[in-house]
Amino acid sequence: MSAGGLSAGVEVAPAGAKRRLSPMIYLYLAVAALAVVSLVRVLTGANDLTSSGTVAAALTAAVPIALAGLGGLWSERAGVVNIGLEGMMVLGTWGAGFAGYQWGPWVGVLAGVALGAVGGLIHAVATVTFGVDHIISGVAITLVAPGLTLFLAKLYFAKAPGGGQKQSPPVADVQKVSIPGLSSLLGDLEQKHWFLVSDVAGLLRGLTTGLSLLTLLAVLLLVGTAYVLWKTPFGLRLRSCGEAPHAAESLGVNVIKYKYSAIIASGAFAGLGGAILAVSSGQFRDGQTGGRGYIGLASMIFGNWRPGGLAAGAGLFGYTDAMQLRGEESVHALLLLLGLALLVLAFIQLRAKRFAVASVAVVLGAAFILWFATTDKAPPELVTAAPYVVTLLVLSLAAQRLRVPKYVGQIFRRGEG
Amino acid sequence: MHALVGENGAGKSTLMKTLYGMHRPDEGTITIDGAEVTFHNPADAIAAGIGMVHQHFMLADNFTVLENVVLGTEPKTGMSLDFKAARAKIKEISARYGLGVDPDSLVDNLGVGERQRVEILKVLYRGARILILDEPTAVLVPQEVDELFGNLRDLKAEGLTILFISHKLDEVLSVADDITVIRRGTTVASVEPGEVTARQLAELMVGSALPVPELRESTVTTTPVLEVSGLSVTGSDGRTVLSDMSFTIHAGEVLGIAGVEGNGQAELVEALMGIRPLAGGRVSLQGKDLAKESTRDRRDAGMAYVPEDRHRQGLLLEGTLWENRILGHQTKAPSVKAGGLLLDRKGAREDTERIVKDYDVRTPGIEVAIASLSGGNQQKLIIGREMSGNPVLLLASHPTRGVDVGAQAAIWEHIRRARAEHLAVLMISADLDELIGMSDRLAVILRGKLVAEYDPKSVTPEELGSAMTGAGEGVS
Amino acid sequence: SGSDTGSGSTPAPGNGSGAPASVKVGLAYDIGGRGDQSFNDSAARGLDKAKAESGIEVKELEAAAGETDAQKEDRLRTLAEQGYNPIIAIGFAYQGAVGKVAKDNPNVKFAIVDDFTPGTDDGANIANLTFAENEGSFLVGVAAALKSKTGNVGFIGGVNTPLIQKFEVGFAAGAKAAKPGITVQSKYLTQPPDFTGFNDPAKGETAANGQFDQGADVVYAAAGGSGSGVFKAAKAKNKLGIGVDSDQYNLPALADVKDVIITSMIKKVDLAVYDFIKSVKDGKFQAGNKVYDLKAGGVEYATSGGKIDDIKTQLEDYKTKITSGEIKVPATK
Amino acid sequence: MGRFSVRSISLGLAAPVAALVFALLVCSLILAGTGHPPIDVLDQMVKSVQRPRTLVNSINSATTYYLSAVAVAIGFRMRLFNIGVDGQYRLAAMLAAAFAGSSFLSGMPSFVRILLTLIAAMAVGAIWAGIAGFLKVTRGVSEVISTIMLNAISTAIVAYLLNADRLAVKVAGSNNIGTATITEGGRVPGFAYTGSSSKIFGLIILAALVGFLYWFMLNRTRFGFDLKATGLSESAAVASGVNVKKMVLASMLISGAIAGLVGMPQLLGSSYSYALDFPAGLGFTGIAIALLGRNHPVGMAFAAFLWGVLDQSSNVLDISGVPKEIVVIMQGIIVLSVVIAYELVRRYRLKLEQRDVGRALGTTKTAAEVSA
Ligand SMILES: Nc1ncnc2c1ncn2[C@@H]1O[C@H](COP(=O)(O)OP(=O)(O)OP(=O)(O)O)[C@@H](O)[C@H]1O
Ligand SMILES: Nc1ncnc2c1ncn2[C@@H]1O[C@H](COP(=O)(O)OP(=O)(O)OP(=O)(O)O)[C@@H](O)[C@H]1O
Ligand SMILES: [Mg+2]
Ligand SMILES: [Mg+2]
Repeated sequence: MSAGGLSAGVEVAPAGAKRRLSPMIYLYLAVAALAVVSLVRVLTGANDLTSSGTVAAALTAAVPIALAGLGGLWSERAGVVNIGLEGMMVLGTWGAGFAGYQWGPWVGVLAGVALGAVGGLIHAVATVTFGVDHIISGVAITLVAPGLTLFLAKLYFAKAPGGGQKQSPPVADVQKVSIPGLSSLLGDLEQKHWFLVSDVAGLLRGLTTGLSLLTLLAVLLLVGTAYVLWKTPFGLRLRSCGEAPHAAESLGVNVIKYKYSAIIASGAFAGLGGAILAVSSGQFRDGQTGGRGYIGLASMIFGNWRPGGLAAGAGLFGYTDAMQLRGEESVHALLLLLGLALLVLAFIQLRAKRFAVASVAVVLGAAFILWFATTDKAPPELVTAAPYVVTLLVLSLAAQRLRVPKYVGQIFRRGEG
Repeated sequence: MHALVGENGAGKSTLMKTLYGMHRPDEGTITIDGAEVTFHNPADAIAAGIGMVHQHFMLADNFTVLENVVLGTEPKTGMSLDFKAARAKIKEISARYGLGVDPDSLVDNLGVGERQRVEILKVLYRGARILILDEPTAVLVPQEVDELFGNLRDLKAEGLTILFISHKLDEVLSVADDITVIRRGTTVASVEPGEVTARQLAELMVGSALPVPELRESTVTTTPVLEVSGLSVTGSDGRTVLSDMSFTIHAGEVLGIAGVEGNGQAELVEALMGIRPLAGGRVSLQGKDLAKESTRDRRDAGMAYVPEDRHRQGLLLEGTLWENRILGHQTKAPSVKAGGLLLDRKGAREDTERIVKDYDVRTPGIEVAIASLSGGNQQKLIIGREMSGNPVLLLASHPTRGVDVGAQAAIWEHIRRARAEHLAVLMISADLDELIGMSDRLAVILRGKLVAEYDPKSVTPEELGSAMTGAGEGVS
Repeated sequence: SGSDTGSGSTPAPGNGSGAPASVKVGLAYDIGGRGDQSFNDSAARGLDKAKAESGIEVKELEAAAGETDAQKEDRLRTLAEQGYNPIIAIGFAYQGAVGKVAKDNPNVKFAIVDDFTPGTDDGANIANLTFAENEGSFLVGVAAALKSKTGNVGFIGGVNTPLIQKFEVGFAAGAKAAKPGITVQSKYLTQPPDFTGFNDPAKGETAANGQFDQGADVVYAAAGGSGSGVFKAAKAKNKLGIGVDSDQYNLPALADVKDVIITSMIKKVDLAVYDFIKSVKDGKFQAGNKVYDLKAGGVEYATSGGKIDDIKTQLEDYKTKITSGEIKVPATK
Repeated sequence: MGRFSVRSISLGLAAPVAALVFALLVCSLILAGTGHPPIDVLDQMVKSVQRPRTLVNSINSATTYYLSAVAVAIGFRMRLFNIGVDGQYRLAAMLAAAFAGSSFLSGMPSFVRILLTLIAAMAVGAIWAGIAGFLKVTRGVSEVISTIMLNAISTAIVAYLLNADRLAVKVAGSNNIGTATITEGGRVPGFAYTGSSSKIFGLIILAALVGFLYWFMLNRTRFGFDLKATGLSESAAVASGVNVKKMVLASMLISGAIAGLVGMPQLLGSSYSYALDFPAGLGFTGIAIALLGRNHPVGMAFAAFLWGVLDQSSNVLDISGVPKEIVVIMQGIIVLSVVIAYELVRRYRLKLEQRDVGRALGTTKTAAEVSA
């Protein structure tokens, strides 16, 4: 079994039929989406839907997920499935805790990256050198990492001041930056609760106020990944290992080396995600990753193995998660939003003559709107599920044209081409 | 221009891979321009000016031509890949040798001929002085072959050394300056084209006479088996790949379909097998409409299928021989019992032994993984499997591709025998001699349409070739 | 530590008298164990105190995540077999295990913290040490309401379990008692069996920020390790927080944010554990439910940092009303 | 080469033996490095298994692990990655517990009650897994994502239902909350084992039956052949007439139905209600065990037992002062080393096989070889 998985006869994107949307179209789409959200906000009075606080929290929540997703991207683009991201993230949290309390947050981040990279190295040795099934190696790493970090925590943190057997001593946070003046200006606008204008203000304010340098770093890495993988010789070679390693080998590319670099980088990214989580929470805690590695992997698949897509996936997840954590009121409004979005989707699908999807969307959409109309709040237990439900709905109803790297999950052996 | 010939598994590819640094020789030396060299990997060979076009395409389908070509020797500006420079250089080489390759098209969209040219471009891009071409013509039609050899002659004139492998002995005799014949890993002869005939060359290769594909007497009946009318198929991207196809195959008849690869023959076979949905038209087998039936129902109705890519569609490589015997026959005795719900392992094993014997599959036993058999022996097992259970229609895509001469003769003989027993056959092949020799009727497919029909008794490969490329359109 | 760890050293039951001469205390933690800076640590403090005072021998074992009842049972039985008596089980998850093992070891004294389920974990040799978390939470709810300028306070629970709901209910009751019109927001970070809500400061911070943005200015964090995120948010936004379980103002791990912790709802598991060990040692073991409520000093509000000195009289007032029974604090929604 | 030649048997044994030796070696190094004499620790663990109670507990854990592993393995066999066994079994156990605990069943004969409970659990598991299967075949949603999401969603649903206003009952004084306790007639009696206070789960028979059916289905039925064929090569399976979409849906449903059973031995043999302390995370253990047992019905049984023993020995290690995390580390190392050993042996076996084929190729075939 390999995680390339079955295509199950589902249409994959036809090669070459790249209907590249122009940036302007994306902008229009974004504005239209924001308008719908804004409408729902005005209708429901759930101002938290687009408040700067929600946006900032969404960004914070999305960063570790996106970094784990980037880790998955690097690895899978080089043809290796990395289900061990969660484990590598755990290593990152420990590294950040260990170095962070002694030598400051930045050293902590570096240590997290390094430990994550070690996790990646182990995965590389197992999958590339020993040809172990990628899933097995990943599961083993995810299994060992929490045990190992706990073992090490008992060894190193139990006696440290402010530490414990399951947590590191406190780690200072890194600097946060804001654009002076802008914040208060946007804040005033946001407080007006005008249609669209306040939403844009909230969005911008959330993105520009109290921004952690680590968040900036994550954004840079996202852009940097896109550049390195698609615009440099190194990236081309790395991606060739995920598409046609034997062809690459026949052109003198050292496939093993690139696979190693990619998987180690993958671990480093996941480790960084963990480290950022630890540093921004002020300490390492056992179990603190809480499955974010898996969500990162999911966001990468969601994003169709592309940095922009995975950022969107992580952002969507972060947004809904932040919203549900911040209060139940906006989740109730989310019901209406989902209902409306589904109806819009039904309309689009109807025009494309996909009646089955359209009718499912109508029924679901009506159900959500009915649910919204007949209740005052969503049951708090179910609210926790909001990010997962939304992700699943978006995935199921949006056209899925996955373009998996062709050789992903397969075991490459030298000279077998 | 040096040619290397030998039967399947003689070691030709292995030797070339060794020259290209993909395998290490156990002993012996490689000398270039009088200097002894040692290659640890292809990069060393490339540095020494060797370029290789492999027997199977070595291309990343999801990359553009440009990305495929520059991979490994990318021009840079600063840190970035210099797409502009690369594009210019590719266009320049492409123009110089008349390769007609667009650097920005996606390889997935290219036909085999174009892919072959991309492979050559890759080699030229690296400035190779020694070109190794492993069976470059296997998938090309005569016109494309001529074009290719024209290109190679130009290169030769520029002082390049070319080493090529081919099973098509006429071709070898017409273009090579020297010929080396190898058998079971050693050189058995070094000859010049002037000294030998194709027949002699074949005898040197295998130690026996070259078999001729021919059907002998006609067994065609008037009973229609497969009737196809107005068949059309749309690709996943919405393009029409087959349009308005109509033909009938009778019991005891072989209909050969000639065409340049990528003109819809793969889609035709898959549509007939029910693997691809039809956009329109009727398909009926012995009068029964199949258009809505599943692949399994079609197989149950008596269709047999030799796929063009045995590794992808014909075999479970990790499965044993007898498990592969069951594949495609999951509903029929002797593979299953109890109304088709349970496997009949004993029956399947016994029948596999029969196929191994009847079809001369060279294997130490039926419990080994089929992956460890050579391609030719794998193909023999597939033919034997598909011929069992008395099918009424055989869809055979390249039934002898990559198979050595002995096995080829055996496969032809089996098809002939089944045809005498009223099997209807749809045969697709890139080997025009095989098509002409083995068909009762020949049709040419071009851009998803049947454009011409020929009598194999009178047609020449050149005529066929021009019809296949569209040059002979209108001929009937 | 343990010198006789070999198997087969089971003392024959019945050869000990009511109060064994040298007390060997076995303690089984809930998930998290010693070092969780919270509930289990509090139990550990009680154990340490008893040990320091009288040099008893102790053995501590810890639960694993996702384990079954059988494993808990095995843990208690192993302790019993090795001659540990009394045996203390920390957490309601031990309810079934304690009942069974106690029945089979009538001469061993057991205690279970946080649970009293008649028919399951009651018996002649079981002491049930339970707490009135709602009463303590009531008092910090009063403190929150009195300290709030916006008339809006928040509750953040780690995981949505009945135990944590007790904190929520008490807190809301206290806040409303002190300021009838007050808004009480409430949020649980995760749902069981996802217990990461006790260990995810990032989630705590997000939830707290949400409540602050909705107008709250005092937030009560009954969320274990996630509480540090809550205090971090409070500090960044100049708001106030309330701690839980121990006096969190004095925890070294929270030194950076301690100035926003106005008080903590202290749940004295240490006291209960210490009392229990002492009672066994002194031969004064008492079976049955011992409720550590406000009156018994089992729950308390912290005053470290002096942030609530100004409202102390009011708090003491409420305390008296509760202990006297004048105010009955609800325990369930 | 015969099916049961000396060579194939010794090659088959080489891998697990080499792996175990390697794993022991690495763990010994870790133990020695942290100041715990490896021999003593091993001795502790071996002694603990010899204790009847630990043995029984290990067997009981293995029973649930095994069911979980089979559920995962069915997906693996056709390259479907059902990460969702966890959510499937929790939802199934909770609803089945509520169902089995409801009073209207009390009049029925015991075996009918048990059977209905099992069917209910299988149905819930199948439906929950079926959602992922359905989304995959109709909308192309990767089952990896959908099952991760469905796990979290099932957590929320269980939390919602596990409320005194809905399916749970609240017992005064208890801080736990669970479904109504299943009465005597709805329980599955266990097998007593001398010297152990706990009994072996009666539903171990169910696990054995599931294992047997899994084996039978894979190796003896056409469905199983289609399933394996799809896993080995989707394109070849399609060409052979397999309807992959149907297979995906069918195998997700079966996988989910078996996942639904994962909680049953514990529920009907020990807990008798689904409460907050019902074991969680068994789905992930199942993945590890399926991998360790290489999806083989017997291999997974051994793997499950080994896992159970390691889990149960953690109390013993804890009491002798060895950090119990060592158990988890050991489990991970065992998984990796077993897999590496298998891969090395596989490569060696392939080499031997190719040599055989090469020989057959070179020689003309004799009658003896044909029937070899
Ligand atoms: N290292 C090796 N030592 C011995 N035999 C080997 C080795 N590697 C491969 N083989 C043999 O090579 C054969 C498969 O090779 P391959 O498929 O390249 O054959 P081939 O020459 O292409 O055959 P065909 O012409 O039938 O396609 C098998 O017979 C296998 O046993
Ligand atoms: N390392 C090796 N040692 C021994 N024999 C080998 C080795 N590698 C390959 N072979 C054998 O050499 C044979 C030569 O295979 P090769 O692919 O070179 O054949 P070929 O002449 O190119 O045939 P084809 O015409 O089918 O391409 C294989 O059948 C295999 O049995
Ligand atoms: Mg070859
Ligand atoms: Mg070959």
